[in-house]
Amino acid sequence: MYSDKVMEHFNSPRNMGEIENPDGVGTVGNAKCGDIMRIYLEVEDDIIVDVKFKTFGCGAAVATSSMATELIKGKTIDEALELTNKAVVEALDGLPPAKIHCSVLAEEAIKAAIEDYKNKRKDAE
Amino acid sequence: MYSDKVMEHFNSPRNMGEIENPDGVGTVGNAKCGDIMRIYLEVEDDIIVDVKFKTFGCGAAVATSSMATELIKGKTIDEALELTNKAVVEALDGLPPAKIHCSVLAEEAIKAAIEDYKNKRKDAE
Amino acid sequence: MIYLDNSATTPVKKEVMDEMIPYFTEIYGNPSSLYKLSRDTKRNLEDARERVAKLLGAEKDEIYFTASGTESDNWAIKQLARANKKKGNHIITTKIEHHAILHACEEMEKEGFEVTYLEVDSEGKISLDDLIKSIKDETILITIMYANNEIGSIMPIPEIGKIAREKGITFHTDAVQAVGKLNIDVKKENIDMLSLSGHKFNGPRGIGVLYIRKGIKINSFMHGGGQERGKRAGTENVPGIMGLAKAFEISMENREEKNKKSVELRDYLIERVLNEIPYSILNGHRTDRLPNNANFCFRFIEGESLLLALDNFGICASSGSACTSGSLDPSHVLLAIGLPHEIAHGSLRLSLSDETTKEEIDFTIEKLKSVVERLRNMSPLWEDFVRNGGKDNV
Amino acid sequence: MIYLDNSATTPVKKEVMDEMIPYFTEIYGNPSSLYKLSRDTKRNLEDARERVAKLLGAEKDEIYFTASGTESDNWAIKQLARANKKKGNHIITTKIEHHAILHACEEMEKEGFEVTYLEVDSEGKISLDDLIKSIKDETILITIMYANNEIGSIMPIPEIGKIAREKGITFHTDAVQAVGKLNIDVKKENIDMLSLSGHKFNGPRGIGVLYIRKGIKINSFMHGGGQERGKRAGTENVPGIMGLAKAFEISMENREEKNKKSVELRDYLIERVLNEIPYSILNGHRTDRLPNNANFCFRFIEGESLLLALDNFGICASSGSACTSGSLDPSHVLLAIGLPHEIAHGSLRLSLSDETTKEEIDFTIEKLKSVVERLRNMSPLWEDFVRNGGKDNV
Ligand SMILES: Cc1ncc(COP(=O)(O)O)c(C=O)c1O
Ligand SMILES: Cc1ncc(COP(=O)(O)O)c(C=O)c1O
Repeated sequence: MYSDKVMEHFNSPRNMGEIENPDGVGTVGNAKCGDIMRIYLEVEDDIIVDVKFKTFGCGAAVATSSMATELIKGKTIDEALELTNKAVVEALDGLPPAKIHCSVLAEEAIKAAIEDYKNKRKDAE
Repeated sequence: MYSDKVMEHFNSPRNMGEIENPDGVGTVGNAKCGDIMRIYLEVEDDIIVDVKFKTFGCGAAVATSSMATELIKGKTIDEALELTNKAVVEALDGLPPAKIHCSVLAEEAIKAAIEDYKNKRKDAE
Repeated sequence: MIYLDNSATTPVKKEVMDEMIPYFTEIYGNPSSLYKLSRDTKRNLEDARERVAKLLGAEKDEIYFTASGTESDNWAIKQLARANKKKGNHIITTKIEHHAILHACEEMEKEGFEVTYLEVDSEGKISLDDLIKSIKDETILITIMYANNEIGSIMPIPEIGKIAREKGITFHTDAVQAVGKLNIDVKKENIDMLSLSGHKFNGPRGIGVLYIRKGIKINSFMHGGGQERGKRAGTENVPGIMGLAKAFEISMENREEKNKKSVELRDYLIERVLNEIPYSILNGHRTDRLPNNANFCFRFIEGESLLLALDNFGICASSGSACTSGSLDPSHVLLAIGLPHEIAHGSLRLSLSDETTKEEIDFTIEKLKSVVERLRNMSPLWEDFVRNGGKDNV
Repeated sequence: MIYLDNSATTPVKKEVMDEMIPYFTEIYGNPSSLYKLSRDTKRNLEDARERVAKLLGAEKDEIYFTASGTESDNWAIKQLARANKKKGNHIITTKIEHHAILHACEEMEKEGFEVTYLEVDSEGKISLDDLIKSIKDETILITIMYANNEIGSIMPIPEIGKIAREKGITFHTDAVQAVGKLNIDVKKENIDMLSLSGHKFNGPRGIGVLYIRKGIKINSFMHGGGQERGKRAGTENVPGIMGLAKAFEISMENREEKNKKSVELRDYLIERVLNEIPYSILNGHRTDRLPNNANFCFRFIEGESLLLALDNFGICASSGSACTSGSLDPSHVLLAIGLPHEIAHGSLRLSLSDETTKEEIDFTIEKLKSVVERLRNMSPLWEDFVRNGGKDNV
C-alpha cells in the first residue's frame, strides 16, 4: 500500500528527535485520532538551520514528518511557509487516499512551529 | 441416488413388453406428470401366468414396474391385489423420497389391470 | 467417460490449478493485513481484478468478486430494487431466466415490487417490441440473460442495452453461460450489471463476479468487513479469484478459432441426431445459440431414464438444467418455448467443451440412437402412436 | 517469516490440499446431476456434511454450507429476523461482535427492528444479568459470539444457551474464531444457529457453514437452484466443502494436547511482554481466552507503525481485526472494554498456530522490545510523559 519511498522514510526517518531550547515548536493532531506531530525549529537569520520532529502515528505520519522536515531544512521561513501537503505527497511518490490527511498534518505542524517562532520573536522584541 | 437393485431392474427390466389379447390391461399416470405405466395380464384359473409392462417415465418408474410384475407373476389375483407399494419399495432396497410415487403408480397399474380383467370376465359371463 | 455436461460445471484446468495452488499454501496473507505477505497477496488480487475487467471491457473498480453466479444474481436484483424503491417498483425479466433470477424476482414481489416476465418465441428469444411496451415510468431494472443455460439461445443484448440506456433504466444480464464463450463488451453493449461464475469456464467453484457500472445505485448484500471497497464483505477468496481470472483468460484465448471448431462439432451433432433419430426435435435457435450447446427432445420417452441409460455408457449429460433435475416438473424453459408437457419431459442437453472430439460425438450419437430405440420400445406412448399408424393423438 | 496472524487467516495444510485437489480436476461432477461422476461427488459431499455435523454434535441435516463466515452471519441474522417479524422485532447482541454481525444488525434496524447492544466488562465478557434484563416479549434473536476475534475472550455460551432456550428465543453464535480450537457441542450448549468459516482453521477460504437447528424458522438468503435442501442456492463448492471438513477434523485431533501447548506458549508470551515491556497492557481475559490469542496495548505508540516495524523483521501480526486495518478509528472492541482512544490506537494482536515455536516467540519478543522502544523515542506522547516524571496527564 505504501510506496518504497514512504517505507524508506518510515524505516530511516530523517531529523527525528528534539532540539533543546528550540526557536519554535508546533504540535498538531490529537491522540484520539491516532496522529500527533511535533516540529522543533532552530532558526538563524530567518533560515531554518535545524529541524526535528516527533510523531505518534501510522507509517504515513512518520514518513510525512520525515519528508516535510527534509524539505524545509535550510530554507527561509517564507519558503517553508509555502510548503504544501501536496509537495510532501509527491516527494514520497504518493500516499494511499486514506493517508492524505497525514501530509496535511505535516504541513500544519510546520506552520504551527513557524507561528510559534514568530510569536517568540515578537515577545523578544 | 438409486440403489443397485433399482439400477439393475432399470438396466434389465423383467417382463417388459406386450401381451397380445391380454386378459386384463391397466394404464395409469399421465404424460404431463412424466409417468405412464401399462400392465398386461394373462390369467389362468385366477393365477397370473404372464404379466408384461410398458412404462414411460424415470428410472424409478421403470424399476418399480419391473419389480412389481416380478412380484405378482405366478400369484393369484387375490394375492396380487394385496401387493403394496411399500413391498415394491422394499424389494428394490428403497427409493429416494421424491420417487415413492412411482411405486404407488405400479401398485395402481396392477390394480387397474386386475379391475379390467374382472370386468372382462363379468362381461364374458 | 464422455463429459457432455459442461453447462452444469467444468473441471478445473491444470494451468488454472497451478495458478491457484500458491495462494492456498504460500501467498496466503489476508489482503486486508499490512505486512509484506498480505501486500503481495493484495497486489495479485488487484491484478486479477484488472485482468477480469479488461476481458469484459470494464474498469477495474467496477468488478466485485462474489461466491457464485447465484450470489451475483441475488445481489444485483434484490439490492438494486431495494436501493431504488423510491424511484419505482417495476422490474422486467423473462420467463426463461435461471432460477437464481426468477426466485430472486419472486422475493421482490413479496416485498411489493411488480415483475413483468416477458414471453419468448419458440426459439427462446424475446421480442424487443414486447420489451419496449412493458416499460413503465416505475421500471427500475431490466434483467435479461445473455444466453440461456438450457437451450443455448442468445438474447439480443446490445439492442436491449440500447433501449434501457435511452430510457435511463438499469440493465443487468446473467451472463453465467455466455462468459468464456462469447465476446462481451459491457461498455459497447450498454450493460450496467453482469453476473458470471468461475466454474462454468474451467475455473473453480465458489467464485463469481458482479460487474457494477460506476454510478449505479445499489446496496451491499453482504455486510461486515470493508472488503471489495465496502460493497461486499468477507475475507477474499484469493485462490478462487486467481483461478477465475486465469480460467477466464485461457477461455478467451483464440476464442474465435475454438468457437469455429465447437460450432462445427455442435452442428454435426445436431444434423445427425435430427436426421437419424425419428421424432427428435431441436430446442432453441438453430444458429444463434451458444457454440457448445445442443438441446433435443425425443418424443415418447422421458428424460431421466434417457440420462441413466446414457450414463451406462459413460456419457454424462443432463436434462434441462442440473439444479432442477431432482424435480418432477418439466423445465420452465421448454414450456415457455411452447412445448407440451409430455414432450418437454423428454429433453436432453449435450454441452460440449473445447476438448470434445468428433469420436466422442460419434460414440454418443450411436449410443443415443440405441437408447432412444430401447426406451421407445418400452414406452406405452410409442405403442399407442404406432398403433395409430404414426398419427398424433396428443 | 514468522506468521502470528492466524486469527486473520491461515495457510491450507498439505493434507487438506491433497483432499481437495481431486474435486477440482477429477471428481468434478455437479452434485445435482444424475450420472455416476455426480453421484460420486454427491456421496462425498454428503459424507463431508456428516463429518462436520459430528464435530459439532449436530445432525447432518442441520449443516448448511455457505461461502464464508460473513455469509453465515448475514443469513442467520437477516433471514431469521425477517422470517419472525410477526413474532417480534427485538434482537440482542453485544458491542464487541465482528462487523459481519454488527452491520447485519444495523441493516435490520433500518428495517424497523430494535437492537440491544450489550455492554462488556473490562475483560470483554457480558453480564448474564444484563442479558436477562434486556429480554423482552418481542425478543426473537440473541446473537452473541463464541470468542472474540480481537481480544480472544470466551463468552459464557452454555449459560446464554440455557437462558435463551428457557425463554424460547433463538440463539445464534458467531463461532468463527472458536471452531477448530474449542470443543463445541451445539446440543449440550443449546445453540440454535452457529456460524463458522473454513479459512480460520487451515481450511480453504470462500467456504463456511451455518448450523441451523431443526425447527428454527428462517428464510433462505440465496435464492435459485434447489441446493442445500432448498435453503441455500448455488452450485456446491465441493472442493471447498471437502477441504473444510478435512481441516476441521485435523484441527480437532488431539485438540486438548495442542491447546495445552498453545496455552503454555501464549502465557509465556504474555508474561514476558508484560514483564519486559513497560507500560504494556494485556487486553481480554487473562485465562478465559482463545488458546492462541494474545492482544496487547503499548502506551504512547500507534499500532500501524508497530506492525510495519515488525514486518521489517518478517513478523506478521495485526492490530485489532484484519478487515478494519484500513480504517482510522481504533477498534470498537478495545473501546468497548473501556480503553481510551489513545491507548486503543496502540494495540497488537498476536495469534499463534499449532506450529508456532518457542524460538519464534522469543525472536518476536526481542524485536517487539526494540521496536516499541524505537517508536516511543519517536513519540511526542512519550516525551511528554517522561517530562512529567512518568505521570499521566491524559
Ligand atoms: C444462467 C445461469 N445463471 C446462474 C447460474 C448459477 O450459477 P452458480 O451455480 O455458480 O451459482 C447458472 C448455473 O448454475 C446459470 O446457468
Ligand atoms: C468472529 C468473526 N466473525 C466473522 C468473520 C468473518 O469470516 P469470513 O471472513 O470468513 O467471512 C470473522 C473473520 O473474518 C471473525 O473473526
